Amino acid sequence: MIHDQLIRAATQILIDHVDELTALDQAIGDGDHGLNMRRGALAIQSKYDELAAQSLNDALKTMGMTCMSTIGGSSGPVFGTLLVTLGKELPAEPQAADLARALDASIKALTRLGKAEVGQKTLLDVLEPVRMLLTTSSEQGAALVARVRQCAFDSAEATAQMDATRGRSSFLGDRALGHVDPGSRSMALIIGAICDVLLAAR
Amino acid sequence: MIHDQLIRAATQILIDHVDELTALDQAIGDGDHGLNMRRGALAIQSKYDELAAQSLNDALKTMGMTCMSTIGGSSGPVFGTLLVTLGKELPAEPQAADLARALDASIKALTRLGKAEVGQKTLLDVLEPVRMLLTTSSEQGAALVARVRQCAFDSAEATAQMDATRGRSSFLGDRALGHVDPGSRSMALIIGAICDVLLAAR
Amino acid sequence: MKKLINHVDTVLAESLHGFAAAHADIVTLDPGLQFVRRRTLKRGKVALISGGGSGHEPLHTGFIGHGMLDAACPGQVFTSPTPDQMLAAAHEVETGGGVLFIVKNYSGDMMNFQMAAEMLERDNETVIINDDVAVENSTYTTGRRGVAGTMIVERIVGAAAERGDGLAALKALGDAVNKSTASMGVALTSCTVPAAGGPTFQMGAEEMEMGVGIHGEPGRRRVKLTSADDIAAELTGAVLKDLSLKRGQEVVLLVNGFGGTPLMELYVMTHAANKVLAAAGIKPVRVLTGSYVTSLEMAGCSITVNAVDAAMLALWDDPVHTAALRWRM
Amino acid sequence: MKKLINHVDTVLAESLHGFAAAHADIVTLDPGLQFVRRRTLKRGKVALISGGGSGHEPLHTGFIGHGMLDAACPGQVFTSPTPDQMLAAAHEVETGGGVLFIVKNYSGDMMNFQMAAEMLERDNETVIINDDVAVENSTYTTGRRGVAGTMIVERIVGAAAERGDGLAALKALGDAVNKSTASMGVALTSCTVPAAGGPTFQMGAEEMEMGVGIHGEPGRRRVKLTSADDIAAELTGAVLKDLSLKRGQEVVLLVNGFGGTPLMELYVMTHAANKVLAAAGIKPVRVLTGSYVTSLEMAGCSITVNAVDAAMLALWDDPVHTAALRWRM
Ligand SMILES: Nc1ncnc2c1ncn2[C@@H]1O[C@H](COP(=O)(O)OP(=O)(O)O)[C@@H](O)[C@H]1O
Ligand SMILES: Nc1ncnc2c1ncn2[C@@H]1O[C@H](COP(=O)(O)OP(=O)(O)O)[C@@H](O)[C@H]1O
Ligand SMILES: [Mg+2]
Ligand SMILES: [Mg+2]
Ligand SMILES: [Mg+2]
Ligand SMILES: [Mg+2]
Repeated sequence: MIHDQLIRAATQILIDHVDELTALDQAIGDGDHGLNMRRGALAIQSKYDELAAQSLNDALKTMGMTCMSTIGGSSGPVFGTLLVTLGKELPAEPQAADLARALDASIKALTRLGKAEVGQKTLLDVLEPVRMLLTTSSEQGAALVARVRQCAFDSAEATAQMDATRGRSSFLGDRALGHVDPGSRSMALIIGAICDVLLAAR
Repeated sequence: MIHDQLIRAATQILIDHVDELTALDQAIGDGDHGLNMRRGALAIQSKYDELAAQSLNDALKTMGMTCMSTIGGSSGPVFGTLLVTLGKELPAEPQAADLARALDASIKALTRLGKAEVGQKTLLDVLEPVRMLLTTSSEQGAALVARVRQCAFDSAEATAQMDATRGRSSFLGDRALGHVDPGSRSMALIIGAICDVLLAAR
Repeated sequence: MKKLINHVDTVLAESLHGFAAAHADIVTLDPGLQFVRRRTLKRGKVALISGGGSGHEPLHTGFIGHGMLDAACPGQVFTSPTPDQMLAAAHEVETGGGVLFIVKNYSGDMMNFQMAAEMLERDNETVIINDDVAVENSTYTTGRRGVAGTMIVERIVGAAAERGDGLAALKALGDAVNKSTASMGVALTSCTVPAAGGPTFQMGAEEMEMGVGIHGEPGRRRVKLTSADDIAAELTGAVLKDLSLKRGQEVVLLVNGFGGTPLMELYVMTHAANKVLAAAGIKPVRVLTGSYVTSLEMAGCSITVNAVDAAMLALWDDPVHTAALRWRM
Repeated sequence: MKKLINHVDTVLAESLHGFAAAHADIVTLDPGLQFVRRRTLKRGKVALISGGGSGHEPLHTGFIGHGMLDAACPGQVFTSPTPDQMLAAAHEVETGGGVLFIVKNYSGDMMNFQMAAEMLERDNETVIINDDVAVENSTYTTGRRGVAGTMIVERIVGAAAERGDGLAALKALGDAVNKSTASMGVALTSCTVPAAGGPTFQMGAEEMEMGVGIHGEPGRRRVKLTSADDIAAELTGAVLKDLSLKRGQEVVLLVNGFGGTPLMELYVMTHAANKVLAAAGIKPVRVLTGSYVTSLEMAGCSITVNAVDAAMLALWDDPVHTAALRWRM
């Protein structure tokens, strides 16, 4: 089953990038994001056998609950809620349109939970462009996957420009400008790793 | 009266060497010796008018009491006792032999006070060689003054070799070796400054 | 990184074990390390539960005990604890009076405590602490941050809970104390999160971060280090401006060290802050100087002013017996 | 040098003013800044006077109050106070019971206190503290140094003085507590004396000074930083060896921070020390973890063990009310 590989790839990429994520969070936050993501990734990896035996939906929910109970910080509830919502909303064999709908539901759940909106330099600023792309793109298959991958990385990069004008870091003014949001970078890394597996599987 | 100049020179040399004395005490002690000596020197300088009006003996006692009540640390009682003892023991117009006798009394007073003996890397290791020189030297006048000056500096330097084998820093072993005792350096600076004034006055 | 630790992964656990052993007369450590709780509970009393990322010690575990908290949930260093921890703590210390959660206003803490509060099937309320006047919106905080003022809320509300006040009254009191409390801090050096291995931020040999957060987050601006009097004037001034106090107002003054500041300097800052208060006609009726809400080994301090009324002051003075704050018992 | 100060020459005075203001309920500051004294004296009680160089706060001023000291004489940073200060303090707080001086064994402190003792025309005795087992003879100390154990002597003898013990009994008790107390410390960073402007010693990024003194004086050796467990084993081991305790002995354990060490690490060290004690069959019946006898902002800690008997332990537990130590009142 392909979701084994997806889980392995998506968690490993976070572990491999722990120092980069730490550095990003040190620049404008409190420096724990890399360790938080690694802790969650390791917790998921330790449940690998259990997850491999589950359906995609159940595996997503299990991973979400694992995030919530092991990560803490903002990332725990945020990635936890994202995964649990995806697990609830996706059909067993999701297509692009299904994913777009499930992401829409996830973004709404995250806004309810954390009061952040798109444009405020959080991982919502990766999820929303990806959702839009999935909704509007005329491409399909490998071409779409490659576009999604690029969109995720570009959107994460773009968060660097978000602080100076508005949003939750406005008092930092120029000081946050130029710094990528750590959670957005994590989100892009995860999406990128998933896309790579999907592309390789074709 | 020449003792004005002596006091001025002996105090100023300490103030000018505060950083060197600090560094010496940082190497094997607690780093306050430079500041201690400067504090005492400044306190004496602030009594300059009073001291200028006093006899040599009274001036020595006043300076000794000033050291005791303003310096603190080891230097306060040590330099205080030295000065008070000299003030008591010296005749009004002291010759070399008088000074040798007064130094002998001072060394005894210091040993009573601080339990340190010659050879234990304290300023006694400057006072004792100077006392010996004054007792045994056949020279007189400027030649003797120059010898005393040299003896004081050499003796202070020699304290650097005192630690490794015995004495109060024996547990430091090699670590104190090569470091000059800060109080000995102060003592040499004072003696040197006094000798310079005496030599210039001839 | 120079730290007295065995391994970055075991710091928190070992520290909790050391804490529990040192204060076994006051606290008990949950064997799963989910929370630290008061050793002896009082039936029917509202349970006060706080928590947050570790690295701010003695906050929060050091404030467990008579007249303050019933339990605290320690997260990883600078990372909010998980909802499981708050639920486990609540189930253990709730004895019929319901639960009051005291939460510092960081999105991580807010979300995790909120999830716990929603899952908890007992009466509960939450007091949110947001006393930091340095930045209106900081990274990952909607609104102001919660900093040293937290301990003042924990103390006053803790005293009220101890005398038997109900959940609604405590929630109202907590909100009122929070509203009348303001803080601002300055950092001279960075802290080093053990697992990160290096300093959170770099600072020049003559710089200070004015308005720093308790996780080393940036504040108002990076400026040249100035005198204690100037720093106290800026910190205390910002705090007084925020509270817009009238002359003659009585306050509790907290001069809080961030972990790496000698007490000698904290008392210099206390003296400096007192001068600012005197000039503004504000009366510090209680003064607390020490490292109570820290950022690991960060050098620097914060100044907190709490405008007390007679009722709050009486509660402040009530007996308290915790690891870090103790009087009259 | 980064410090929260106005000027190196005024640090001590401003710090004393800040201290006195923060603890005005307990202490009074001599207008000439010669000493800090207990606000309310007890007629006929033996007056306990300590003091020493500043920079070790809360020692000694933070231990003035009920059940501990009557007065403390603060010298300049790391410099013994002058005899005038001790005399002024003695004249102020002696109320007929005589004076007990508590002096750490440094030649500066010894000489200045001795001069004061000789000049004082009242009954007086001196207890000399020399608990540091690191070096038998250190720079400018004849014999062992006095370090964190000082506060244990001040506490136990203070309690005995409070209940009315006479001068001779207190002197004997002080000597006995000193003899049953041993300490050793380690430094990870240097301290910086304000007026010196730079660190007292240089240390590599991975080094520690094992057996360091509380003025940053060298100790046994400079070695590579190792784990908390290894450090605790060496410090506690040296202390236990010195005291040659039997299995089953009850002790007070003090894990003391030097000023720049986060509480989190001190509790890791407490846990580590407890393991060493357990292995040796020694029972820590009281544990104190905190920064009580410091070296400005030096990072590191010391471990002190005091072998108590039942009488000493009862005195330890007696009510105490000082700025830095307070319980049961
Ligand atoms: N309210 C929120 N809604 C959505 N995402 C958020 C929110 N707050 C923070 N995040 C995301 O979480 C990331 C920070 O996570 P992390 O550093 O692990 O936690 P914390 O901020 O609590 O230290 C941010 O980069 C951001 O993308
Ligand atoms: N017992 C003693 N007898 C004579 N001189 C002493 C004694 N102890 C210390 N000294 C001298 O005092 C110097 C140190 O003075 P200082 O640094 O000012 O005081 P402290 O050692 O108390 O910090 C030493 O270098 C030594 O020469
Ligand atoms: Mg973070
Ligand atoms: Mg010295
Ligand atoms: Mg965090
Ligand atoms: Mg000294």
